[in-house]
Amino acid sequence: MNKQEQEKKSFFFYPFLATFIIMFGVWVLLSGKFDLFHISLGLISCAIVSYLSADLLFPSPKIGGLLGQWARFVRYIPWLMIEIMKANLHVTYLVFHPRMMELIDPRIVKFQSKLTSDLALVTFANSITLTPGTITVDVSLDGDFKVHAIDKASGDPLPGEMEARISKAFGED
Amino acid sequence: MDIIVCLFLFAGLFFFTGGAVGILRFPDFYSRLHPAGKLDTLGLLLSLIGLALFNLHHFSLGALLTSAKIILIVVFVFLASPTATHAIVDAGVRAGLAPWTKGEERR
Amino acid sequence: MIWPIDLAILTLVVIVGIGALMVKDLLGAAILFGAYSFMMCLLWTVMGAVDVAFTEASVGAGVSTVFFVGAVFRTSRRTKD
Amino acid sequence: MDTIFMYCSLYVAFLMLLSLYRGLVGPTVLDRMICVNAIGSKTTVVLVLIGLLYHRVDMFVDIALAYAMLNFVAVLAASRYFQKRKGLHDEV
Amino acid sequence: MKITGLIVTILVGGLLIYAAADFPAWSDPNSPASTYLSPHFIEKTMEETSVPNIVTAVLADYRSFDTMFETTVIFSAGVAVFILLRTFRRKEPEARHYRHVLTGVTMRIKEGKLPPSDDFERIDTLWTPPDLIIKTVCRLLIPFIQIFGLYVIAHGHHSPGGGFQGGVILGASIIVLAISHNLRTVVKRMSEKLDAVLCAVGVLIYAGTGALCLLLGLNFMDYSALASVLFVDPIMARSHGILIVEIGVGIAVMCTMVWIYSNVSSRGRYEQGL
Amino acid sequence: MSHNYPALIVVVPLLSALVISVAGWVNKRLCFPIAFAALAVAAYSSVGLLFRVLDEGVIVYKLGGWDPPMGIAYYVDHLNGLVLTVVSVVALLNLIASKKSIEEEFPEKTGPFYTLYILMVTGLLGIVVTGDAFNLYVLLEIAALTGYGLLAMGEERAPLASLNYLYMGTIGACFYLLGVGYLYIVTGSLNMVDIAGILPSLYQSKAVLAAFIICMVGVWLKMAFFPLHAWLPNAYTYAPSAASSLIAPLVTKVMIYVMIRLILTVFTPEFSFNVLAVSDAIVWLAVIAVVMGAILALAERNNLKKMLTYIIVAEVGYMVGGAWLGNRTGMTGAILHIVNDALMTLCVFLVVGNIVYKVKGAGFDDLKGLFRKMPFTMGAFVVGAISMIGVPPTCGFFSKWYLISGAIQAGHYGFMVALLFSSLVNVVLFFRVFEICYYEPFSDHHGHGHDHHPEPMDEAPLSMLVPLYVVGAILVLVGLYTGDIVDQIIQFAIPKGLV
Amino acid sequence: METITSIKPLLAVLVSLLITPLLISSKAPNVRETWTFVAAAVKFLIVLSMLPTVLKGTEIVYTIAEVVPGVAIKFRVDALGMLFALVASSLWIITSAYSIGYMRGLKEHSQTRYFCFFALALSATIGVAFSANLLTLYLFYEMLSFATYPLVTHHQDREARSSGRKYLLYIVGTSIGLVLPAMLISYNLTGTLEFGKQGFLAGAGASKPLIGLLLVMLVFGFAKAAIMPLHSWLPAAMVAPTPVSALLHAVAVVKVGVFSVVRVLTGVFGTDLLLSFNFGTAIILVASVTILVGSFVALSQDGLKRLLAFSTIAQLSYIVLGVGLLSPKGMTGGMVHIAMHAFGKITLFFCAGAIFVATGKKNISEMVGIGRRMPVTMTAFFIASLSIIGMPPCGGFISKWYLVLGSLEAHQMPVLFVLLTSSLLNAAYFMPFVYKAFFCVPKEAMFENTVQEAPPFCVVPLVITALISIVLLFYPQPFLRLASMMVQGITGV
Amino acid sequence: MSDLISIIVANYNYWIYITLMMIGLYAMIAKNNLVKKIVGMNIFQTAIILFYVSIGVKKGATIPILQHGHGHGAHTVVHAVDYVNPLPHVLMLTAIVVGVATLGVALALAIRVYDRYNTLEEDELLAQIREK
Repeated sequence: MNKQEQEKKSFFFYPFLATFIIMFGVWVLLSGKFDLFHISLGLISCAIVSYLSADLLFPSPKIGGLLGQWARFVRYIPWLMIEIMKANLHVTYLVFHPRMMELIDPRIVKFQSKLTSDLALVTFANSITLTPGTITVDVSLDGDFKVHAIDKASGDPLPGEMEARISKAFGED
Repeated sequence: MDIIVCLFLFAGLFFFTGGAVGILRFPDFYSRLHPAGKLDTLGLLLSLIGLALFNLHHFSLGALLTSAKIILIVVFVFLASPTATHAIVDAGVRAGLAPWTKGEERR
Repeated sequence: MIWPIDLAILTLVVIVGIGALMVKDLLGAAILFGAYSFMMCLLWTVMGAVDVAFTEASVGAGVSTVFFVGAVFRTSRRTKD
Repeated sequence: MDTIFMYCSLYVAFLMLLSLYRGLVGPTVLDRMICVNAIGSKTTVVLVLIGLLYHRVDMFVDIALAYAMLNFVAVLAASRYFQKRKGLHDEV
Repeated sequence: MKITGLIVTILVGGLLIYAAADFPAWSDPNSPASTYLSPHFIEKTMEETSVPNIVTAVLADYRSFDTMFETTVIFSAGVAVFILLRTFRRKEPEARHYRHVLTGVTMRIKEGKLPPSDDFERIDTLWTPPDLIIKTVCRLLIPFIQIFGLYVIAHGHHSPGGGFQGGVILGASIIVLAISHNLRTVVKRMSEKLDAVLCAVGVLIYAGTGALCLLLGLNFMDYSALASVLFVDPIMARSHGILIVEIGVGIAVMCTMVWIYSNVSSRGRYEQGL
Repeated sequence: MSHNYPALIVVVPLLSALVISVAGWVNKRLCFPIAFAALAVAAYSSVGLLFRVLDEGVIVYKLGGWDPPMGIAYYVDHLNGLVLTVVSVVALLNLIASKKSIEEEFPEKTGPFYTLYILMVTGLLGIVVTGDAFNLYVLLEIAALTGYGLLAMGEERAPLASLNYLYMGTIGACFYLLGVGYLYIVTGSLNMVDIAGILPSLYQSKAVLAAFIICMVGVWLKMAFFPLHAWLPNAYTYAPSAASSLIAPLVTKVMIYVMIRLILTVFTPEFSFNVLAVSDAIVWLAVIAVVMGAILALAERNNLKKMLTYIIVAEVGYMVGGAWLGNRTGMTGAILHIVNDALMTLCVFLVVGNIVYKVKGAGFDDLKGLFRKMPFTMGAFVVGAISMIGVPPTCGFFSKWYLISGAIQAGHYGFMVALLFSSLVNVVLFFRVFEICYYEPFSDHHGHGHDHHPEPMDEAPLSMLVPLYVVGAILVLVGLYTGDIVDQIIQFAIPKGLV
Repeated sequence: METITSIKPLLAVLVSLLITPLLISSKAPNVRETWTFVAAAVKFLIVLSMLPTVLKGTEIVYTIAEVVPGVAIKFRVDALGMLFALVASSLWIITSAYSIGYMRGLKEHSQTRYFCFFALALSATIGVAFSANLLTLYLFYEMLSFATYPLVTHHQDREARSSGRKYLLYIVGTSIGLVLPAMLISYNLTGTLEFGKQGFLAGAGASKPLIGLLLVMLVFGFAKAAIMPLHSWLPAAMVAPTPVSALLHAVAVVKVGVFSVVRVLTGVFGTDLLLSFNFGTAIILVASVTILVGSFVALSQDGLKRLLAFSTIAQLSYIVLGVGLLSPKGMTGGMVHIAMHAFGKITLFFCAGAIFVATGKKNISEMVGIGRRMPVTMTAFFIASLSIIGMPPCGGFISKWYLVLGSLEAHQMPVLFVLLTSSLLNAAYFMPFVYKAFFCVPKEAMFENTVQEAPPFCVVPLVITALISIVLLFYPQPFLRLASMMVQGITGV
Repeated sequence: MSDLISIIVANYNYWIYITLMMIGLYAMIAKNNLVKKIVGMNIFQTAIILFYVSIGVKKGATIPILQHGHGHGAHTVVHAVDYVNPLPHVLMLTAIVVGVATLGVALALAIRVYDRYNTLEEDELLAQIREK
């Protein structure tokens, strides 16, 4: 307990600042009013949120390298989008196929991912869920994945290219 | 411009339709989650993009921000929807619901 | 006020409402009650009552349902009607 | 354009009705959760559509955003139930 | 009971249908409701309070007294739920469960003994490991939900929303934390005492603003009295007064929602939360 | 400051409730003094207000400085001045009396309990003072919600009873809200006085009729008028004594006030009595209520508190009937009975509180030998009981006097008979209790009982007895000053149009 | 007629009310009883001090509060009230003394309570005597009912409990069920409840059936008067200790009932109204039936106190009968009978009590030969029974005489017959007992040898009252004068 | 007849509100399960909210937030017909809040009842009470 309390007491300046900046960006986006009054309200609000929740957004005080990570992550998104489109078309095909029941063949696929950080694992899991015919059922902290696949074609390629791209995005090669 | 908007919108609605029909047709809870979780998300994405574009018709800073907010919704849903899907499927697993396999009755 | 949408949603509201009361499982009732709140929220928007809709959205989805689930969690899901 | 939006909304409402079938019929609670989740995402779109119909979309996006956020909360809470209480059917 | 219910329902329904035949047509712009009071609100709000969102203006100024009690209703519900459910467990259970934070090892410890090191956290009997995906995503989303809630409170003048909605969203953000992690986490961040005190403080801000107006020599809730304190003209003072009370509402509602949730979901035993 | 009395009456308790809530987390001993001070201020300002009303006539207080139809306004006239005084005084006395029992029953939750208590009083005072139909609804809900909380803190059946109360109370409040909606849809206004000004042209409207019926049914539900009374007995019986002795005297009475306010101010007597022409039927309903209340009380042979709750049901019938007789005397009787019944009920419930505090139960079995054990408490009980029976010079007689007079003037002999019947039943009821308290330990000794060993006296603490005796004295004083109360206050509370 | 305002009537009422806290708080029995005596004496003196004023024809008025428009809680001391108050307050002193003897003699429990409620009952009695209107009368009437309840049920056993119930049922039931509505109806007719010279209902112009209804309600409503169908509470109430029975029958309760009936007949309806509707006959009829039936029933009683109870029922109706004659002489007789009967009957009860204290016997059949053991007591008994029968040398003769005169005056010959029959019956149930007590030899072992006179506190009072009964024949002036003043006020004769 | 039909068609909002209210009321009275009753109670309350909001609706009007009202004391003329009636909205905000507060308390009470009797079914509760 002592240790945790100590941690809590020491003020993490960088996470606070980073949160503050992000929040302020969001505030400007939401607010759309740029007079002094609203901006100052925004500053106060952002300070409050940063104070309350900086440790949620950045659980560890070290935030160096995050910027680069995010930049790479943005590059990952278009690829994901395309994948999602393909996936959805596939599912739509299944849905509207008159003999759908014969096409689908649900199964649980298990595999071990080599990703380590929480964020990467979660991104991977969510990407899996968004992409064709697969839904993440369970992820353990060690990277054990359980995936529900709608048919054989969807389940087979895992972990595949996606994992590679994500590990690249999060710098975990 | 309107045509592009309509295109996006109709595409979105198409996926929505897929989602709805999928929920009805698929045999079990796990497979129903596929259309529900994915098609709806994409449908939302497409249609909201279309609407955001439409909103930019009369261009102004306000309109831009509004469109940005619409996109923000999309971003949010993209984070939240798979999580929700996962939460539901997780609940199913914990509840002890066995997945449907080929050849069984519809449930 | 756009009356066709209004009418459509009103119909949905009634259906969901009856559904929430008919379901023989309290958790299901709680969830459907959430859906009922969504519909209501839409209805207020259609009628131009944005503030009411906002409140209904935040309360109905964010709070009421959670309270219900919490209460069901602490009691029982069983119901005879 | 308004007409198109209106018919779109009506169509989405119809889709909601379709999804609602699962909500009403079941068979399990989880199916109802799926239904609510699906209805939630459709509702978000309808909200924005209505905003466009009123020509005041800047006022409606806030609702839609709040909606998207909180729909998520409801589903999470419901699924949380099963993390703690094992068993699809209640202890009778 | 069913028959009684049916009869009562049909009677009430019949009465209402009978009366509804006399209503002015639906959505008629010339109905009494639309022509008697509301035009004044619609046309004069901007002049008198400088708030474009008429609902906010009417809510927090013209009928601010209602709203004060509305907040009080929420507050009293919070207190009522607390007093009904909260059980202060004076006697510790015989065995407690602890979990090592880093490795996830759980252990059972007899009463009176302490866990071997500080890295252990207390868990309850129904504990399940939190789901990684949900936990992480919620962790990331909560700050955004919170900023949105604050935005809703701050922009109640210009767009839909206001103290109540913002407060609920803020409350929901904390409830999400409780759902995705556990109740203990929430209590650690926001102790019960703080929560309860803030509930009262929120309402106190509202009622205190009104009372301040009274002390400044005008009627209760007449925000124009605040002009001398805020150094603005009376109309702007009304606008700011509305903001102040909205903040009060926000705080009160947020805390009460959390309070009610934590009591309802844990049956008043915070160490055993949902 | 006297200008602000109307606001202070409500705001001071509200603020202090919040402060108590905070103080409860800091130091529990602070709660009682704050609560006491708040209620004392409220009582002081309500008395001050009553005297101002007597001097100046109706006082209008604009909240937020907005003119009435736009903003919310308080209208304080003789009627609410009187009821305000009663409510605040009753609350204050009960607070003092129940301090001990609260601290004993809820050692850990005294702070929240006082908070709810004061909030409840706030709600009730607000209901009485407000002049806005919708504002009334909100305050109604405050009073109701806090009431559910307070009532459910009692014995093990209390939560269920309270939950039933919640269902019924919510239906009642919603009906009231709906009625206000109907009025709003046809008039466009929410201010009571304003509505009354617009209504005459709409007397024939079905919507107004429906509004009236719905409002009345809603209010009746809340006040437990006979066929709708089912929630009341259990809810009050199993409640903690501090809560029941606050709620039992006040809630039903305040709801009667609301009903009278609706009849007199909102719908105007002209509409209520002449246009509608249903008063006869309602008086017959009241007759049934009185008779059934009496019979149910007779049938209750286990629990003193429950018996008293059935008496409340009958008393509600008195007041509804009196108000609906449609003449000045009956209305006077109803208003007077609000005052008297609040005090009488307070008296007997405080007694029950003392008994529960000492004997840990209010079943008939627990009462044995109480005249010996707690002579002072039982002395006050006798005063309360004869007031409930309606024996002069206690106040209960005089309101009954006016009610019966009104019944005779209206030619409604059924109501008269019902009132007399209920008085007789009250005699039976209370003397049955007295018998138990008086005889039971001696019932085995035939003859003179020379050598029994009486139980030692074990009286409730002084802080519980003093308020009780104050109430007892007030019962007699109000009785003796009935003439003044009627001449100076109630007479002006009833509009001239009603004869 | 002159009126003066004075607080004396209120004081007279309050004296015994205010004494109760002192009684409760006093630790030693002697202190307590001293207070009782002080209060009784003060009360008597206050009442006595008003006597000259009243005898001068002046009324004393005091208003406490106007509770209902036109009706106040108000005292007015007129001749009739004075008469009654005089009787009650003087007898309280004697009864107190007797109570001490009786209660201590039997070592009764809860004596403090007993004395308290006794004091309260006396307050109420004086209040009834002095009340100026029907409401005040009703107030004190009810107060009396509730104050005597604990006295009646003093023994707290099952029998006391059931007779207590009966007592309450009759007394309170009738007062709430009949008097209250009648009062309200007449208030609504006239707007006042003030007792008038010729009754306030006279000018209301009400129809005959309505007046008849009110008459029935008011006469039977005061059930303490024990008029026939509503009499059975009285014998039942005999379970009380004897001083209480004495109080019930002689001083307070039943007299209050009769007094109220007299008040109602004269002050509410007025003789003219009753005459004009010819209701007098009806009252006479009811009273006569009560007299005869009561006397007959008394014949068959074995319990001494029950016998006295039925005798009381009969005797009380004399008073009603007298007033019902509606002739000046008859009314005078009736009113004087209040006093005469009081002194006689209280003596009888005292004697019964004394016998019980001394021997523990309650039934006549067990008392054969008791006159030899307790000569003083039985002599007093004999004198008092003469008074009740209406024979000289006792006060009862005067009232009977006036009644006879009244019946002649009113040309009601059957009443004469009733009076004579009843006197015979009275003699028939008293004299055998007296005879047996003095002249028969008791069977063996009927009494223990130690039986003596009762303690002096018991004996002295009954001697005093017996003596007063005799004195009243020769010096009936104050009572007679008060009664005739009252009648004069009413009829103008 | 055509009048009647036009009334029925034109006021459909009111009919639906009555329907919903009847559903809610019936559920509150007739349902056996305490939580179901609470659901019914909420439906009942929302029905009334629907009624109020329906009062506020105006044909051809927009939401009650002024369109050009930035900066205070703006002198643009505002026409009442352009905006829907805001007053019912204000009232209903309050009503929703009251509704959620009532819901909280009701659920807390239901939990207490369940704690004691281990059931939420009314008939079983009554049976248990009667047994004692």
